[in-house]
Amino acid sequence: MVNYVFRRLLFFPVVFIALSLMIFSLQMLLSPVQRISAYITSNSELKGGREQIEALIKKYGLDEPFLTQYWEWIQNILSGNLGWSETARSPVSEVLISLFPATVELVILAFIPSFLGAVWLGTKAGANLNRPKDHAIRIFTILGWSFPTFVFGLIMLLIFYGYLNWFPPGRLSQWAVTEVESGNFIRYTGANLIDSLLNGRWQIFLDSLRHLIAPIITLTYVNLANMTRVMRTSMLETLRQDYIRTARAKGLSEKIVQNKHARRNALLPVTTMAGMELAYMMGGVVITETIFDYHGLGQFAAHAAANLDFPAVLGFALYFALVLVLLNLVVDLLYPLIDPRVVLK
Amino acid sequence: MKVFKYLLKNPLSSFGIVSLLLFVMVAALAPIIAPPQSFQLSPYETPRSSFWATPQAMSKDHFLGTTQGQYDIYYGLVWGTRTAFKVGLGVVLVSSIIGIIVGSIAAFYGGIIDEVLMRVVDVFMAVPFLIAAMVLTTLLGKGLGPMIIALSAFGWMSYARVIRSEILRIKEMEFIQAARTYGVNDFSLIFRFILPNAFFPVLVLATMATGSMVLAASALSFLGVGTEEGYADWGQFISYSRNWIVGQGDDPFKYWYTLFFPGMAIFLFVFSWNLVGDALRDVLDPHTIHK
Amino acid sequence: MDKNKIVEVENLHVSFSLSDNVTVDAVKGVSFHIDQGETLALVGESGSGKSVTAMTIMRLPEHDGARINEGAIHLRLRSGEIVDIVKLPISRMNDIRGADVSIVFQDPMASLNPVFTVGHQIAEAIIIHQGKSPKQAEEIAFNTLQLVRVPDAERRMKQYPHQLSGGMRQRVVIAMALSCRPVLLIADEPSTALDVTIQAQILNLIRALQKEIVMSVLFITHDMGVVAEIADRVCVMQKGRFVETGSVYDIFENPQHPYTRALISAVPKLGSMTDKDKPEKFPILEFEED
Amino acid sequence: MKPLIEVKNLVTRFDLKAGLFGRVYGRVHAVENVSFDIYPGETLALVGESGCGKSTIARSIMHLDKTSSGSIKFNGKETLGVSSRNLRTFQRNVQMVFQDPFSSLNPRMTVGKAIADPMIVNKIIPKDAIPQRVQELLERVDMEKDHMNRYPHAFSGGQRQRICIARVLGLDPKLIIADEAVASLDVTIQAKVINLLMDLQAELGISLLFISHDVAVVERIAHRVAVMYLGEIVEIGDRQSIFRNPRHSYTKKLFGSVPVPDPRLRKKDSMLIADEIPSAMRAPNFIPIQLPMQQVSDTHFVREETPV
Amino acid sequence: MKINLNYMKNLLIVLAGIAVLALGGTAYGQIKNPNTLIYLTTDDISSLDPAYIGDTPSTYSSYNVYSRLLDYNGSNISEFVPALASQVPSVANGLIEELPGGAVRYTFPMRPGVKAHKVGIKGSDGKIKWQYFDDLSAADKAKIEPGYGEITADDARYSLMRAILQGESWMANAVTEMITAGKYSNIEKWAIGLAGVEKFDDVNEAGLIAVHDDLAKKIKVVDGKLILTLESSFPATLGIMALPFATSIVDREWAIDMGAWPDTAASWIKHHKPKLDQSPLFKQENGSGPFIVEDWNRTEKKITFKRFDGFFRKPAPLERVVLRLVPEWTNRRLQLLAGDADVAVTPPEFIEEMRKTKGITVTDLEQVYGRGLFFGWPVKADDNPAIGSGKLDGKGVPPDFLADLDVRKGFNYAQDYQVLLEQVYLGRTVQSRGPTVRGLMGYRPDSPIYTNDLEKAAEHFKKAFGGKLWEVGFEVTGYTAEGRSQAIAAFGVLQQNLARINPKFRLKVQALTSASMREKSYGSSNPESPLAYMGWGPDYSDPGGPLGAASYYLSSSGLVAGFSGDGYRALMKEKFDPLLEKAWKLNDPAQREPIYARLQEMSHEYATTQFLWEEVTANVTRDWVKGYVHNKILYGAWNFYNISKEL
Repeated sequence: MVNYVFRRLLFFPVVFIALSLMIFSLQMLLSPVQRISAYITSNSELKGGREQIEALIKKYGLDEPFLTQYWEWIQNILSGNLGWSETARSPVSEVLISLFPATVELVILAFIPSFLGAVWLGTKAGANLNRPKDHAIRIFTILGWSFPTFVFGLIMLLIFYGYLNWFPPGRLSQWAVTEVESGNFIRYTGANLIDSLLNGRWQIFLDSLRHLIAPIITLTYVNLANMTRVMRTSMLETLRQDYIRTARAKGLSEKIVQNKHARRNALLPVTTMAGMELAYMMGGVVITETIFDYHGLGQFAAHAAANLDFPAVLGFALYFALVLVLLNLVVDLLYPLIDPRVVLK
Repeated sequence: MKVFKYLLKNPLSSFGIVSLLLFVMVAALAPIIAPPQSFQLSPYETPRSSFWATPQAMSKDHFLGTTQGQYDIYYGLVWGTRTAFKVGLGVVLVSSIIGIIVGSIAAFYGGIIDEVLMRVVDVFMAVPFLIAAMVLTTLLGKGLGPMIIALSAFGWMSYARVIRSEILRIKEMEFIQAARTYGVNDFSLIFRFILPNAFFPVLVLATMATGSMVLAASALSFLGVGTEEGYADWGQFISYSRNWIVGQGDDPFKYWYTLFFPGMAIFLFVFSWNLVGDALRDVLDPHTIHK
Repeated sequence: MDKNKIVEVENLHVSFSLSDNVTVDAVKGVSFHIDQGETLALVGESGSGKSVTAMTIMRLPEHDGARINEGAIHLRLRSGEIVDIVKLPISRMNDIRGADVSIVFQDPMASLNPVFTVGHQIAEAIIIHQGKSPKQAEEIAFNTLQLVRVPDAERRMKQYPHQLSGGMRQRVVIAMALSCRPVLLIADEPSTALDVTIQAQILNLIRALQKEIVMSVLFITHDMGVVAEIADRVCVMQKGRFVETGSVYDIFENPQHPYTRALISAVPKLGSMTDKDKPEKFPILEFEED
Repeated sequence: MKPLIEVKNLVTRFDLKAGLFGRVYGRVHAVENVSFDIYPGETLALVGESGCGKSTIARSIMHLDKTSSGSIKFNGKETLGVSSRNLRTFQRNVQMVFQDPFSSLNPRMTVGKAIADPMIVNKIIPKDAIPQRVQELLERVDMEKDHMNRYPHAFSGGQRQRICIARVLGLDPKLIIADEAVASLDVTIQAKVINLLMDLQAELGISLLFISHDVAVVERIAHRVAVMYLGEIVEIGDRQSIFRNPRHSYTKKLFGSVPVPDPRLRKKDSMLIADEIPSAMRAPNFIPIQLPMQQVSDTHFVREETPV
Repeated sequence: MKINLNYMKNLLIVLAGIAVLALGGTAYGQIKNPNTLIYLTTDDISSLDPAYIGDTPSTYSSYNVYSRLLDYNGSNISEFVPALASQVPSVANGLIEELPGGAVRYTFPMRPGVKAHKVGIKGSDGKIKWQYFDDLSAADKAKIEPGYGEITADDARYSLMRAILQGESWMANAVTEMITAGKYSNIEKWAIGLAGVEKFDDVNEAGLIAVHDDLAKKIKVVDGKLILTLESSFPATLGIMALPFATSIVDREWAIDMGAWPDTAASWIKHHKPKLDQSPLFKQENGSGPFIVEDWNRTEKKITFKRFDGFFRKPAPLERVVLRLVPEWTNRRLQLLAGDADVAVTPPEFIEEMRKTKGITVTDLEQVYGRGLFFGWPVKADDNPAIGSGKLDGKGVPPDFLADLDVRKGFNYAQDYQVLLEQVYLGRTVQSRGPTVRGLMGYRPDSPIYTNDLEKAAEHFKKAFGGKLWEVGFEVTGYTAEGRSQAIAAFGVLQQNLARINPKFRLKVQALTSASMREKSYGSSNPESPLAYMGWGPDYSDPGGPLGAASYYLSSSGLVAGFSGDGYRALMKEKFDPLLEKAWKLNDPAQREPIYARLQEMSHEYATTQFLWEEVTANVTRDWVKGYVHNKILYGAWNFYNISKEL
């Protein structure tokens, strides 16, 4: 099994080279003049017009041949820290490390209810094919999937913060921020929920939770549809199997048949999918983070993308590739636990 | 045909089909029900009768109201229907063609070609979709074309995977073996025997994707890399409304029309595609859940 | 109901609705009975309704959208009580299924849940029907596995279905069915999916078990060879109806209905060609296809 | 008479691979050193239980599976290792009917197209003659000519097998391989399809390689019989001597297991042992032991057995 | 594995949890965070190094964290108050002297006893340790190493020289331009000039030392006073010295300790134009301003300032200031409404909405610059989508399209300025009359301006290109940077009016990313863009000089000329440069004013640019935010020192 894990991770360097080439090629779609923009903070720096620009292009070597530039670039990125992000004004690795806990905190907390909800709704819908319950669940989930996330998120923000003033945006209230940033609060993980518990600060824990709920609701609802759909189809498929008939013939109640015999088998495709879904969420809940002023990886990545901060985009893609590989690995390792037929080779 | 009958019989999908037909009609009749004005350079540039910053409620001239900057919502929605079809179908068409080509080659030839192509797919999958699309649209500039290119460039992978697994499944079926035994060549095997049978899973995927691509396009608009300002595009219009969701003082719903109409349009469109796709999936292929 | 009878089916009508307005009548007025300790074979070709008829005794087809339109199924439970299956609520059926009547399906590959151990799946029924603790249930399950002559039963208990061969799986399914010592075992083509050498073993096993624990068997098959091997009485079914019923000897030696005759003539008989030089075509008897 | 097809020392093995670099962790010895001939107009039946390699032989002859070694000669010409272009005539002369009538027809092709396709691909008759020929073929297999515009899902299993036979006949093959072609059919249908095959053989002088697990069916149709066990032919010979005088212990066991459709002949002895069919999967470094064949009569050979 | 979820129970727990959390919300309307100002922005601070920055957002830190010798006097853009200097130099008090030969000397006497945020204390091991002054006990304060963390004239000298030699930001280069009295616009040119070579790369070590020494001669410390000697007059000197950029004073000892330029002649080149993070002052500060940077979280785009109690004036009322970047307006708005934020940057279209909102105060802030559609000619001829066919055939325009004065005038008459002012700006600003806007020398409220007059426009268009233009029409593309709805509106009005004048006149609009925008406009001799929406503001009140409003627009070496093409530049050289040079040489404002007024008129006469409106922004704050003083030249940068929160 160690062998298996090793082989899966071996894939990573390949992805790195391919990704870096791809992103660098994208970058090269831009003319040197356009690319120089990344290095300019104020238009007034270009008072000298073309001449000044050409000097800058020379300075940053943007007129060199493709491979030379790529080599320069990749060296920069490999020389530690994954390069320098212009948008964050920090090394890319630092940004990723510092924002990672926030995103993970949000994503995990949103993933759990979406997964459990999807399994529950999917089971119910699958077991009641084409009955009102099935229709209701399908409409409910497709509804969540058919609305632009940002509209839904903004409405959540408006209701829960604007009108009710229950769940404010951001990650913490200002008083809590001051507390957290003061010397007598130890940042163990960077995830506020965990840190506040470790520090024994209930108030901060509750405050942090308060800030998380609205984005969690948004994310959960938006992510529900896909997994529910897969769970439902998977249930339908499973309920057609002979062993379900066998289970019924044994005299098991319909509840046990559905919730034990069928669901356990139906979980297989959902697990794969849930792994992907979790990975995608880790890959940036861009819009939700933007709306709820939640400084996480998604918002950062979107900002980097819009500003063509290529080292940041590459760093982010690498991070995402790693998440994908690891989560796929986790799913693969989980699979034999759910399905004894699967053996890792 | 049987499929179509099923779709019409199922209350959810028949709703979807009827509403999609309505959208098609609106798109087709756009020049009649929302005639462009003489000073417009293109019918897709939503005309503005004035330039007030604040949205204006429904009136005789603007019977769904106007957005910020006085873009006529009615006009934008009518012509935006065409844009929605262009984006949805355009992206789906381009990405499914790429996906089908890559997937077919990978599955049919297998071995090292398969391995390489699948790694390419992996690499494309390793860039989060929205971020990748953002980078590409930012690179290519605003507009419908760049958006379709960007969404397709990072949206073809699922088609490739589905096609590949379908082909691998079909390839083992006996009619393929039979065709091989009487000397059908590879090309013909793929196009005459395999792809027509792999069509339905792709169709399901494509149906679902058509809606979600319109959503993705609207997300791009939200993130500021969508179509050009004033372009008749639902995503653009709905992102105009984002700042007006909060009403004014005593009247929290003062600007409801800026969100409601574009929101309904996009929602109905996506919802209909999803309903049809969902039903299609049920009827066509219960075995393609996790491919 | 006659004291010897275990089950008596009267004028059974079962239909499936395919969509809103298309219904298919699968079973059209079937009546039969099974005596204590007797093996009744239900013979017919695919789609004749034999499986539906048998499974209706356990009310299983209803989960797949079937409806019992008419008829009665009287069953003598182990407790001696006689119930009309058709009129029971499903919750009550759960007490009967697996306890008084059990079933063995055709495909041993598919009829075991791949994610649970063999032991667990056998014990499950024992726990719910006999109120045993999981530990006791496993003990019983182990004994049952030995009863169906599974070698190395202890190890098998902890194995998953995919780790067993087809024949072994079918034995496990039989063990599962017999774990509560039912009065009636429905065997729905239990040997069809197996290789011929394994099939012989399974048939022998069922025959032997039937004697060991006194039970009746309703044997469903399309294979006349198997019928000849195992049945006491035979019902021949065609398109939802019984065309002929009789003792196994009557059916084979003196078939009355043209369909029965066609069926028997189409069955190749090993050894019938020993004296012939050249291959020979089957004698085809035409029968009415209504 | 010269044999139509000569199979010599055919070996087909499949590697089982795992991981990124395709490490071989096991090997299935599906066909081990199999030799037989088929003469024009004769039916050779391959009989054995699942996994014994009988289908792999068919697939190897059809070049659907890659053979590891051995030779398959058609009309005295080697076919293995020959480029597919040069196999054209071979492909036309040797055709196969598959086991599963539900997957052996393209669901998106009408029956007429399906039957016409081999003729179009191989350009054996002019295009405008094809519809006529398709009709003839359909009639030949007892189907109606207006069936040609329908899709396969409209037909029953038996009808589909007939369509498959018609498709094969379009190329005027010299040898038809029927791989469990009647296994999934009901007995009455099975009988009719087998009769059809025998009629065709009588009419057209076609050779048949009839692959089946059903000993009783084989007894009816075959001129010669080969019994397979774990990838090897353990006994081969003319039908009468095989059935009268089975020599190999496996053959005996196989024949003994067949239920006899006569209640008076019901077997009394109960074999309450639990047997399993061994698997043909081996470690990558496994070297098979070949025991020689013994001649029983002119036409009957049996493989030696290791004493147990 | 058992998957039996107890749904009802879970649901109840969730609901109960939500209820508990919901109660945590505080009441509406009270001052939240009473001593902390929370400011939600959309802009990002790029560096804490005052010598590195050149953009307004970054001044939020340098302005409040560092001090300068002088400050602007309240909202006045040409009057000053002493800060680190103890007096404002003037001719009257003798601190500005004209030397023989036209040179000018500025003397800055220093305020004594000013402490920086961090001071150096010598430990027992003889090493200097930098500690926050506020945290020190009286005993510790006695141990402060002299000069370490005390702001002296030498620190001022070092700071100015470091900024000039670092030469990274254009604001630092403005200091160079000041100190050389406009002779050199940056240190590189200075070095080239002294060494007499072609390229900066060719300047040898001796040359580098020479330029340092030349600079050191101009910035000197004598008797604890800073003395600047300029070769000739540079009227904007005091204005530049008060700007919160490169003239901010850092503590020399601390900076050197942190690895900044060690104040030696030969070493400066190593510290010349560093990459952003290579400046040691990039993410740490030691200023003497009223606030200390407590935390700068660059990934979360948040900076927290803490009050500096040892400030040389009395400490600021606010204890903390938090600047957070919140890109989504609805979010900023809701936080402001809930009182979780005190100030929120507001898009122009919401200013009026917010003005109507209870509890919110909106203050309009006039800006010292205008917006306009910039004409460029000749533009790039080949492969330029902006000019279509590149010919006068109705499907494009020739590359020198806008060289025709009638075309320019036609465009200017076609624009409807009133519509823009009324509808887009809701009457909050006025039409821009030219490069010189209200408050600058040379602005006259009665100078000629263009009005919407389609007939006159038609007249001019008919004259253009010998009437051919009117016959065949044109198609041309105008550019703007993305996200400028006002620009789209301005183009929109123009587009509609042009089509009304003649349906064959087709103006297309394209919004570009800032990178593409740059590519379109920066080609000094032939840019790609014939028509672009932009705006520039001067950096001191004087309209002349390198960074003045008039030279920005109207000098052949000005910013605008830098991207408007050779034709534009030639026009400037011929007509405008002489007047500009003449005015700059004069010291008497009474003589200069009419010249700038004339230049303003000429910009109308030659229709150099389509001047649209004077920029106006607004502060949108809670009512309880008090004390903001607007100084136009600072472009709305907040001096948090004056701010307090009270109802």
